[in-house]
Amino acid sequence: MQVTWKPTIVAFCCNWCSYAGADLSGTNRLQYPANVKIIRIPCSCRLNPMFILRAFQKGADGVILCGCHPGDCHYTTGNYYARRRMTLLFSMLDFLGIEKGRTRVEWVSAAEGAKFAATMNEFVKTITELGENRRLEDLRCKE
Amino acid sequence: MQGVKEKALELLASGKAQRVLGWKTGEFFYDLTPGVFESAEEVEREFEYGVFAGANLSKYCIAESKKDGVTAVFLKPCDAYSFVQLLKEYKVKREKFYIVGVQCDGMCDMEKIRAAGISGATAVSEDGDTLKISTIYGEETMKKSDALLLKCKTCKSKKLVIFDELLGEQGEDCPESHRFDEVERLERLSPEERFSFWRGELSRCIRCNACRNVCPACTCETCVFDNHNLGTDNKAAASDFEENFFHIIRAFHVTSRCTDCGECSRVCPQHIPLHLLNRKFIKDTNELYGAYQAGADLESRPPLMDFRKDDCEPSVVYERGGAKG
Amino acid sequence: MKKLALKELESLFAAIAAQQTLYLPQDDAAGQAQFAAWKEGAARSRRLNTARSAKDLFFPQVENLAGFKREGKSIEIFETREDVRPFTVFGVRACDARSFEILDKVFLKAPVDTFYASRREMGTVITLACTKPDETCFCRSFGIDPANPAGDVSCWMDEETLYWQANTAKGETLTSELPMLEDGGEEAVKAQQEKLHVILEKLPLAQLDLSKVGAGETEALFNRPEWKSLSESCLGCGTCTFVCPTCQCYDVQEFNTGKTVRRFRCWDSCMYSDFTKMSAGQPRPTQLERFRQRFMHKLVYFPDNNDGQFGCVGCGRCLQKCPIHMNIVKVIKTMGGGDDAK
Amino acid sequence: MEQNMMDTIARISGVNLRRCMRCGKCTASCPAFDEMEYHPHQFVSMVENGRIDELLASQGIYTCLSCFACVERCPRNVEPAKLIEAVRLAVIRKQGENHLHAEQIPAMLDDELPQQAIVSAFRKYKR
Amino acid sequence: MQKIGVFVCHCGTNIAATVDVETVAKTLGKEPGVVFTTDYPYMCSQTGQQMIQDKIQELGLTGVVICSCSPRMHEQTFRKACHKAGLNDYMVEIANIREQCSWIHKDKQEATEKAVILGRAAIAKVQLNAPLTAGTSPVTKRALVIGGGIAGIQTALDIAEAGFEVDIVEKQPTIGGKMTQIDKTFPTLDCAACILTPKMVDCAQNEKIHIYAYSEVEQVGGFVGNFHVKIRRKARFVNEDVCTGCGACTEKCPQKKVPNAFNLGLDTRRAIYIPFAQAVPKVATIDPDYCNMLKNGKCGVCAKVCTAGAIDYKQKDTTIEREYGAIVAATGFNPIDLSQFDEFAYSKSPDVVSSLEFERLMNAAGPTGGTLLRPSDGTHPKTIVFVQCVGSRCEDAQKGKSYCSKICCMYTAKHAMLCREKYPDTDVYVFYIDVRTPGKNFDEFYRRAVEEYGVHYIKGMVGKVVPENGKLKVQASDLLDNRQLHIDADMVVLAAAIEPDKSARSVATMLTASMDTNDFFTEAHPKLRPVESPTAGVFLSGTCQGPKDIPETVAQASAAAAKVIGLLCKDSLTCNPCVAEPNELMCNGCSNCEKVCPYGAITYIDKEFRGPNRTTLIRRVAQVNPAVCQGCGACTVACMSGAMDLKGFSNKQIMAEVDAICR
Repeated sequence: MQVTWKPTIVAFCCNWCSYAGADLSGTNRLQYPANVKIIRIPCSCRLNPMFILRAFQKGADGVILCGCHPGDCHYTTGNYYARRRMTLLFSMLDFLGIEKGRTRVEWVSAAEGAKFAATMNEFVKTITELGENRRLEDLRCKE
Repeated sequence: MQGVKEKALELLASGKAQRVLGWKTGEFFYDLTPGVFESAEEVEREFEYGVFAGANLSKYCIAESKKDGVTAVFLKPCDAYSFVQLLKEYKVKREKFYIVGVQCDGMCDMEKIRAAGISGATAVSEDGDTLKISTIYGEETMKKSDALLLKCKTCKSKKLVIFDELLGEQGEDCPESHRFDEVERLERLSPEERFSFWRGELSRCIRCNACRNVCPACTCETCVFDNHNLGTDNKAAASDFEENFFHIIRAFHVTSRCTDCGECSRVCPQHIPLHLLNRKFIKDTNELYGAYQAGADLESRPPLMDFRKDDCEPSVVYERGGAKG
Repeated sequence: MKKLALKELESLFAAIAAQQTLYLPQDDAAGQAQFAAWKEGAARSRRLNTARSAKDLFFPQVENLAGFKREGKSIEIFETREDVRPFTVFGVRACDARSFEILDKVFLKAPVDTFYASRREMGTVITLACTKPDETCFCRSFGIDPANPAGDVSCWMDEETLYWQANTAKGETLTSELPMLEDGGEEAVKAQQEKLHVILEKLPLAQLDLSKVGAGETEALFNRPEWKSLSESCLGCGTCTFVCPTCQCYDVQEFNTGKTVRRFRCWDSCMYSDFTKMSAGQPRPTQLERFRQRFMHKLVYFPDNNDGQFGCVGCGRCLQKCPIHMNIVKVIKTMGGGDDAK
Repeated sequence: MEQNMMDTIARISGVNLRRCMRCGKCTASCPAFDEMEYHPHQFVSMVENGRIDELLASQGIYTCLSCFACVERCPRNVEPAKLIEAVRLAVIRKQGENHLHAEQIPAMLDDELPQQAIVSAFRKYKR
Repeated sequence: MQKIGVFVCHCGTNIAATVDVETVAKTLGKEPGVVFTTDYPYMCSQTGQQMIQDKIQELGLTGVVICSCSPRMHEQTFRKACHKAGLNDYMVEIANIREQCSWIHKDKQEATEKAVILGRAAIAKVQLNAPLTAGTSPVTKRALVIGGGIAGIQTALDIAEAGFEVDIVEKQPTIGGKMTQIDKTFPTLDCAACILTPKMVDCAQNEKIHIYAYSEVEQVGGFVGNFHVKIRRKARFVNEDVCTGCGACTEKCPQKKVPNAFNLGLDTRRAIYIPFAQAVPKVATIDPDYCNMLKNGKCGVCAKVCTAGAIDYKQKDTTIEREYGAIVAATGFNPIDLSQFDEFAYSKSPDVVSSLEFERLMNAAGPTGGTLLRPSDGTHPKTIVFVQCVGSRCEDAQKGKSYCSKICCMYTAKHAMLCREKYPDTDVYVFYIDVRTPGKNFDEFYRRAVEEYGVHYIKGMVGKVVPENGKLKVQASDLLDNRQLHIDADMVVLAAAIEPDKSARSVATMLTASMDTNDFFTEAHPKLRPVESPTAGVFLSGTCQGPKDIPETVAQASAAAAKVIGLLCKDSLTCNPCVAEPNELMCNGCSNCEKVCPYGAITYIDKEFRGPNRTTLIRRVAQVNPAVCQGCGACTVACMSGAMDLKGFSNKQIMAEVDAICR
């Protein structure tokens, strides 16, 4: 592995809590690595497992979903569904031998700017240690 | 099983059903094809039931449900679960079917017989638990248990969950099926071992879509993998797409809807144990959200369309014991 | 004719593999035979035939055609063709050997498919005569003699010896590079052929009545009501197509890697609901039309355009692999005059 | 040691001490109140607070009739009687001898009587 | 292909200091579809907005990407600006390069690269954007209040005050609810009837309010702004419009042995009755279970004495249908059934009463005319024991409820205080687990009971109550004193837990409003939207949402009314255009989306489609009501085939963003 390699990380953030939490960490100038790119979705339950696999296929090294804390969902129940879906998906990825920790779910409220930054720092560290995503990539995208 | 053909004739004669969905005799003793019979004559000529009637007829009920009149259908226990699941998702109409439940002792797989080195088979007879197979090269024998379809070896239930009439005895769930043993064995491996196992298996995939098309839970009008407008289509068996995307999503999409009928593995021309992916989801669902059997009833909420406020967090996957690494 | 003691077979393979890639049937993890590159110590499969046909080596499931790269507002097209190096396939059965004849008629006719052509040019086919055909074999019905397979080199094998007969210049060249081959073996081969012909008599499907199908039968067959009941059980999967040694339809698709776009072709199946889908919709809207297309193509349209040659070689793969056991034999028998099946 | 004992008692009894909300209904229901130096609710809090030795030394544990009134009445399903029985068992385990002799259990067992009451009674009168 | 303009904002130096905005603009200019890029110090300024508008018109831009601060900040600003220039609001995408880029990174090169990628993702998304128009749906300017207790009454009065028509549906013959049965109210001790009955009369006299008493909601259809409701009016056998409420019939009816439900069965009434003197509507009702005329056709006394001719033995239930813009659930509560609590001898002794029964025994209009007498022998009780938390905070689901019923501490203090005040010679004991008195003047009230009135508050519980020789032997614990108490009481009063009315569940089902495990209605947000149900247009008032005392109930009732008024003030509702939309051709009718929709926005219909070969076929397909859908997207993932998609956040758009980021 090259020393200069930096992982590509996709963070899906729900519009109401986590995206606002990410904004707050910006407002507070809390640093986290630039490899994290955020995609705004209305609710964590909008995250289709296909989006995660698509990200890995196209070369992402880690995918994280952030949503409102359970019980605080703007749509009352969205994150509960997301939680089940992600649990099962992650378990399947684990079953297929994908490294533990490439995927993650974290509940971040709009007030938790610090938690957002800390989570991202930690996640980037984990993924950097895991190295490049080789098990879920599409070889065609490695040019 | 005695009486299946007679029942078909009787139902047509009595007018209880306008047609019968069953199995048609083939060129050999093992190549039964699901088929629709509209007259007694056809039944007399072509209807056949036996240990090679492994095909699950419930998916054909979707098409039959659109026809006028009543279709009589023969359902084995695992097929009946699929039927109820289809009913639950409004894919079939109950009043369109006269369901004859057929008890089943396990169905045989010609591929297993071939794998045992038996070729040129022309006839078979059952002698207790031994299969006597006549071939053009002479007589061969094989234990029936060795010739069973993969799904029948770990039969989950002999209970017919839906029927209008029963041929044979009502059966029970088989709690000792050990159907999760293989999943557990894989779970105990290291991620590297699991990865190489699945790479080995899934890389054989030729994307013929038989697993998807045979699946009674795959009832989409257009599959996401055929949907060009969505941008998720992919026809090719190319560059890890099957390993990294197709089979994961295929299994995910039937999660909490899959009745574990085992058709996916039965039809795979490359003998990939696809049912293990479905079973992994079933096992996880049972363990994390309480026991659930798709197709067991019409009322219960599928676990993926349900939640509890105190459900485990996704990180449980990484914290659970058992698996190394 | 040449021969070689079977215990020397390994050295023969090694000699071929020293110069080019050698593919031969080997058992995969599920116990099925597949063509795979030979490596030292690799065991030859004992199965009658491979699960996937030898077609795959000449017409792979996926093949890159071209690439596109966009830079600002301009687009560059670049070559993605891989170099085809000489290779040899050992253990091709008579049925698969015939399939090349059929594929050649499609791909080598002008405009020539240069991807296929280069593989045909670089590939040497070593066939192997059958000794123990399966009940699903019906190559005989198409005039194929499994005891006398075509190919650049034909081989026979008994318990102790491999017999080798070069048929083409390519085969002769290869033979000349293999000094371990000795002369002789004609009689043993003849005996084996006779033995096989006796077995062939016993095969249930060896003598299919093809009189009702073939060139010129379109009108007679196209509107037959039996298509409905035959196609009713078809799942619309592509298993038969993908294991078939003669199916040659493909789709051209593009894949956006993010940096470039790859144009590739991949096998397609006329059984699929989106086969040849056009802006106006699906020309064969139900499975009946799609099912009919596959068999009419093999049994009528192809003979129509190719001097009566059928598009089927009777390898029996579809008989073994179809999830619901619907197959070309059942179609032929149904169309060939009703109830003689049983 | 203390912690160990607490855990043992909690485990034997199967009682979740934290459920107790100190309502005292167990003690209010107790027919043996006057005979006991520690009362059911105190058992719960003493075990929880680790005052095991005092309990083990107490005669009160044998005064409990195992009538299960406290178990029946407890609104939080804490089941003090089971806890008391666990304390008794702990005493026995500590002494390293079991006062029960199987052959002494006569045939006069009554179906209505809780099993635990019989067993504890024998243990008590054997002393 | 869209014609996209990219506008990169410096935000003074907020962005420009760490992101090389010129490079970003230049690099993004190479993206497909981008026809114009620029950067500017303050995009959100008047000049900046003007520039965007000019470019839209000058170049005919079909999409705009603004690389600036968070969309939470200025998305609306830019949408409005583009709107003015004729571009659809939803053809604007924001790349957040301030909060999520320049502010969190120090390395200029890294930050610039990231800004380019974020911009690229926004461009990829806008490529697939389609103009969206917010739909509108009309609002029926009429509200329905289900339940005519103090919550329903207050809500109805407030809504009517704002000038909207309100209907109250009450299943009892009169409105008023539980509060009519209460004697005095804490902590002020004013008479419940004195403050409630004027409100009931206001309701009756308010021409905007229509009371459907003795009626039940039978069916609810429609959605926010447009509910269709069927109301069943049960037969009273008395013509409501004719009856004057004179009460002659209730005096002459020969059937005298009917348990009086209003007094909780502590006395009897006639088969034809008016629940209480101030009932609204004040009309008689015949109880068909007891009326001889209705049961066996013999009697007819009431019809004879009724000078108005209001009696109609042949009356049948009728159903009326009404349209509403909003619905308020105010279904209230009931004390739990105490028959499970044998230890307190509730079913054995008439002198063991529930607190609500005690209210009736203290009430001047009650069975004893306001003198506290023992139900068994009519003597004055000298020793009274109050037991708190009977069935509250109880883990045993068979017997009680795991929650705190909230009101018992205060009303028990009130009862104890009133006893001591009226009858200073009585001994009053209150057994408590905890005394919970949060509320204005609440703790002071409780302390007054102890300090001024000498009520004995004992920390502990009653273990058992045994009726013996006309006394009630109470055995209880005093935990602070470590004593067991044995009290010979004359009366025992049980503070029963309260539970939602049994009818609430069927109402919730009809309204597609969700409930918790205790059958209390769930609020849309536990903190921020406490009076709304997650179902749009359905509001919650009073104890149907959770245990509450009267002041809290009234406060919530007014809050619910305010929400209703806010809704009914609108002529039409603007829908969120980013809602789910099914592709009917792909929908397979499985109902999985319906199952996960928290708003009940998805329904299924059988629809005719063109099949292959000129056939038609009927397929079951999903329909989304855009007025109800809130756009969470839960359904889009439950939908296997991808037939259900979310406008503005479509599968394709999100995947395009993913692709753009990962490339």
